[in-house]
Amino acid sequence: MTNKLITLAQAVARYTWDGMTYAHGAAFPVGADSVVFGREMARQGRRGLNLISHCGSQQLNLLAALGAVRRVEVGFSGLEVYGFAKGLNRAVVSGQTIIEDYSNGAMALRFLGGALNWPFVPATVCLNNDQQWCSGDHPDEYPCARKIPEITDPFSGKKLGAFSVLRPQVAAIHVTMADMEGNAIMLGSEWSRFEMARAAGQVVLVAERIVDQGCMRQYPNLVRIISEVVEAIVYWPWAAWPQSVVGLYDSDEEHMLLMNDMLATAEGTAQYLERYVRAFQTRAEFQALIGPEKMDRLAATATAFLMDPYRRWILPDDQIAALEQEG
Amino acid sequence: MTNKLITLAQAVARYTWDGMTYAHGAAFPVGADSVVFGREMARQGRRGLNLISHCGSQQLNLLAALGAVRRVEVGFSGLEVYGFAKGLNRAVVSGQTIIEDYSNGAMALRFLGGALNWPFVPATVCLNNDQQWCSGDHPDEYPCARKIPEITDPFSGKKLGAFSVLRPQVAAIHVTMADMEGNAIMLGSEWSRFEMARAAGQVVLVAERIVDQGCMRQYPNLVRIISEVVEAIVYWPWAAWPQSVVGLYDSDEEHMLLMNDMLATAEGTAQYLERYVRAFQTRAEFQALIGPEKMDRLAATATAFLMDPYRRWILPDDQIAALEQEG
Amino acid sequence: MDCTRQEFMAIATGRELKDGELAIFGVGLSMLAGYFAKKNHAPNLRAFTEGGVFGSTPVGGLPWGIECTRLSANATSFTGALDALGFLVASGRCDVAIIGAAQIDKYGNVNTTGIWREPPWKAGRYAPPRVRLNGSGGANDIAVGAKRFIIMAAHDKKRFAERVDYISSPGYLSGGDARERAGFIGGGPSAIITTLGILRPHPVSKEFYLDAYFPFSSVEEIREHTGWDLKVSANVRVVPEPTEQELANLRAVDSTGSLRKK
Amino acid sequence: MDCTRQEFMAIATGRELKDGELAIFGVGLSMLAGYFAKKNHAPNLRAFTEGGVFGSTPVGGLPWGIECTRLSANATSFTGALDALGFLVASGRCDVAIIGAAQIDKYGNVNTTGIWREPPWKAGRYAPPRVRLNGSGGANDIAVGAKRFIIMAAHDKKRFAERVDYISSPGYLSGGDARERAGFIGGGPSAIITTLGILRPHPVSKEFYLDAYFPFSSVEEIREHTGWDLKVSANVRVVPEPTEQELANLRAVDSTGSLRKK
Repeated sequence: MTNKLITLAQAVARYTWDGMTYAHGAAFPVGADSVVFGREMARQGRRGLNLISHCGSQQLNLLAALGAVRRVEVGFSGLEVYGFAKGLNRAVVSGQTIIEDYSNGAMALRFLGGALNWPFVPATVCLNNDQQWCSGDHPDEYPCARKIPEITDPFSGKKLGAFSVLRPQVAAIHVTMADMEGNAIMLGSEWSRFEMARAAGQVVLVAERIVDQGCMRQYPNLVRIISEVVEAIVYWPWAAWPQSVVGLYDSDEEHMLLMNDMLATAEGTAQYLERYVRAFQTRAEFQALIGPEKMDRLAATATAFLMDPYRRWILPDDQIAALEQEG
Repeated sequence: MTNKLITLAQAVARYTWDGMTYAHGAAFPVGADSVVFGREMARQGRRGLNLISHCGSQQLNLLAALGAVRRVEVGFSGLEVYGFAKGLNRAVVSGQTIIEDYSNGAMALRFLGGALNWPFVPATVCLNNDQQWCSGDHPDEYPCARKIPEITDPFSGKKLGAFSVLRPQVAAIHVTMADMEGNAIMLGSEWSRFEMARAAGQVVLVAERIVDQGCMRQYPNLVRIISEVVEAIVYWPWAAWPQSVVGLYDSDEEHMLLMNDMLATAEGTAQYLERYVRAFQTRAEFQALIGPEKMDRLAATATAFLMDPYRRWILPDDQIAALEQEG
Repeated sequence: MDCTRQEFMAIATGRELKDGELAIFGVGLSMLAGYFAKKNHAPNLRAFTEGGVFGSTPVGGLPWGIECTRLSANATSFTGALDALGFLVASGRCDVAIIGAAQIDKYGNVNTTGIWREPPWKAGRYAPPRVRLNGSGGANDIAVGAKRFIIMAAHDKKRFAERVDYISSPGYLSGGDARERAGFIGGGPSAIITTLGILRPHPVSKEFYLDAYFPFSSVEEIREHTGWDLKVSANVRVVPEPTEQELANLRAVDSTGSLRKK
Repeated sequence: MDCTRQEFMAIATGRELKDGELAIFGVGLSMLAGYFAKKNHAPNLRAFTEGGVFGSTPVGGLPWGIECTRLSANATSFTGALDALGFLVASGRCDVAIIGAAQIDKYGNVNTTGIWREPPWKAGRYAPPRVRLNGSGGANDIAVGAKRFIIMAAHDKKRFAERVDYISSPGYLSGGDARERAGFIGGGPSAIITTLGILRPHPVSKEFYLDAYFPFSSVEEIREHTGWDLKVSANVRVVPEPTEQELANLRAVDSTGSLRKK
């Protein structure tokens, strides 16, 4: 069995670069996104990124606040009950980050089209309104005819639109559990991670738990991301923090607000970088930032029972650390 | 909680009619198809059916052998290691049944398009060959330009094709387990049942087991068919017989061959109708046709362990019978 | 009755939903309004969110997101965005939906994307906004596809504009048959429920008029807080107060009291 | 060596697969050839079938179907047709595939649909066939999308035709750059492995020529059993006999001995 476990720092060094097209995001703006991967990209100083954020999350918020995002395609860009994404919005309003708006459904369909390698996806939404007419890439054309061009149904002669498809160079996908080959289980809404995993050129998993492959063989219908499309796996509990992960931990309200407030200014962002990005390298250092008391509280999620069937296959940290050394 | 359990005879009486467009099929030509539903359609004498068979199976074979199929759209129409579907092929060769050929991938995409209510689906397969050029609906046009017409990608100007979408009036979908509301779990390849369940106007489930809803709440990520789109549920163990169901029983080689051989002629088909369709009305009568010794043997499948996590939620037959009375 | 304006709005919104309907709820308050309806008078409402969370009722208060842990503790199914927004909503299958709005115009067009000094339709150019909002999220899919949808918004003059800066989610576009000509499969907004009252679209012109006002408000107050010359129904009525049971059911869903604040 | 022609063919086919490749196998014998390769020399072959069965090895003998219980006893993932045939194959992502053929022509076009008295291309009309076969199944998706694919067929004159009655799964169409002009993303058939030998396409004309023959066959026998004037490589060679280990590994996969029959 191929062992694809590598460290977070290795994964970011190997699979990200300045100016790349990078996809991330998961079930909801405050949910199971690979946030820690974005922290490491920030630590390694990636710039000029083209993000495909589905949806927006603190990862997008952080990278945009740092001025590292040249362009982002997104459906929902905010943080839901935690308000607008202040770091992102600062970058958008200043013109530093180009934002290309679609609906959430359109983003899902565009991943589907990328996964199928279609040249375009039929569009029945985002039409006849400003998502069609306004293009961040072509701001001087209004209404823009190039972003979602018109096509004709060859059967009925009716008009509809066409979306361009999404084929990110790399996607960092958060999963609840993975085996060391890269077969992965997501609990909770899979959002568009199934399609994203097939649309991306390369997939890096960010896994909260590493399990023995016996788990996958008992529950193969749960394995929606397959080792066949996975390049590398990063083991990182609390990877979505301060966001939440179904079955594992709730959203950290305090840090959600603190982080968003700090990212609202350049000074705050610099401080955030010091305190919550440069301040850790290991999983233990990262967890110390969250704090054991808070971890206990957040882990007491009402969804914890969803993990019960799988606990017996979870590998211990020392075994995973040994596998990382190999990988 | 809504109880959607009804009897097989009720389901066929209520949800099928002469001349309808009816979809069925599952993971593989000898797999988890709702075969017993087709037997009951045969018993109730449905005629002039427009089938969407994905893939072909003994259900298609039987209905076509009876002369009940006006037209069928299909990818793979055979029975794999059991050979060609002799009943279907007899109907096709005689011109009684129009067959419209696509690839298996195309059928999946056309269900996807139907589920999305798109007017067409982009086609990159089934092009420049006889699946595009030959249309059962327009036999005098060769090469046919209407079946998979040409369209142009508005971004690159390149040519590709367009598939019509599939929106069957009713689909009878085989599932491993369902709760009484219609939330359902399929073990093994879901093939296109996920998309089919959303493309169909009405969905009737044919379930091997009825489980308490607690099962779905423990494993919500396995529930790929949702009660929201289900009209009715038929409880029928061995519903796919003589085909197989992952986790429950293997393919019945002897009956697969016997059935196919009998369907090869009109006389054999009439005999088959007597012996294996009209000969049962209840689940017990049906199981008597298979026989307890054979049932034991087939149920000793190497995949049986896949059912282990769910056994505790399986409802007993008497409780289900009571629910059927209500439904 | 001791009930906040937000609670009144949520209850008035919930009353628009009927038992047995297939319904999708957007972010924040609209979710509370929707799940209130399911708890109160529509037990067979087939409710879901845009991440494909089915069969659930929020626990522990206002969900943090459209499919967060508070919504995921008692689901019967988790699928994904393609299923929820594509197969069930954009397809035209969904009966009813609830969405929010940052800015809204007299034809029920919704802006949740940004506020401009000079909006794109006026400038003929898409410059960065003065204030960036959240984007449409799934609301555009809902506005296009749902058989009908209900818009919830705090009622003030800045929000209720003659014309929105940016149409994120279409209502009736320029009114009349403009939506029909656009070919959208869904029927459009059936009501705007505000913190002051209820607006509904004229059957022909599709301009929203005042249909009813909350007991603590008035026609005058509402007209004053609306950015266009709001027409008033000849039969304008007072919205019935929430019953005790309605309020109890709402508060059972909103267990952290997010609607009781302010 | 005590080995049937079918076994020889399966081993010769399996040898075409390399370790680490992403590979999809069609129905019947091609699956045995593919899983033989994984067992024998390509342990990291990432093999799947068109129903989205990943990570498995058949148990109990020749699978009854492309994803039956014999294939499903030890899978790491089950998805579906859209994933396997759409996302992984038609997209151009899959490295290699194996398919079967009922009829095949000199440009590697495959017919698995039907046999006509007068085929459609000749009649200018699509009449019912004289013999209905199985349809293309997933083989068309594979033939269009896989980077390369291998065709397995019993070698006889009726099957190896100048022109197939019906193209179910395209090879090089009319040869030369015809396939390229059709815009298919996959590279086309890289070999035809028969019960007598191995045919490969000419790099420019794309016409299949005889590259190698099995020890028990000969150039003459193969030309005689081919329905077109088969060209022969100047370096035509004999295919090495299966080793004992190869045969043992094949028989471990084909545990019911379906390839040993006849």
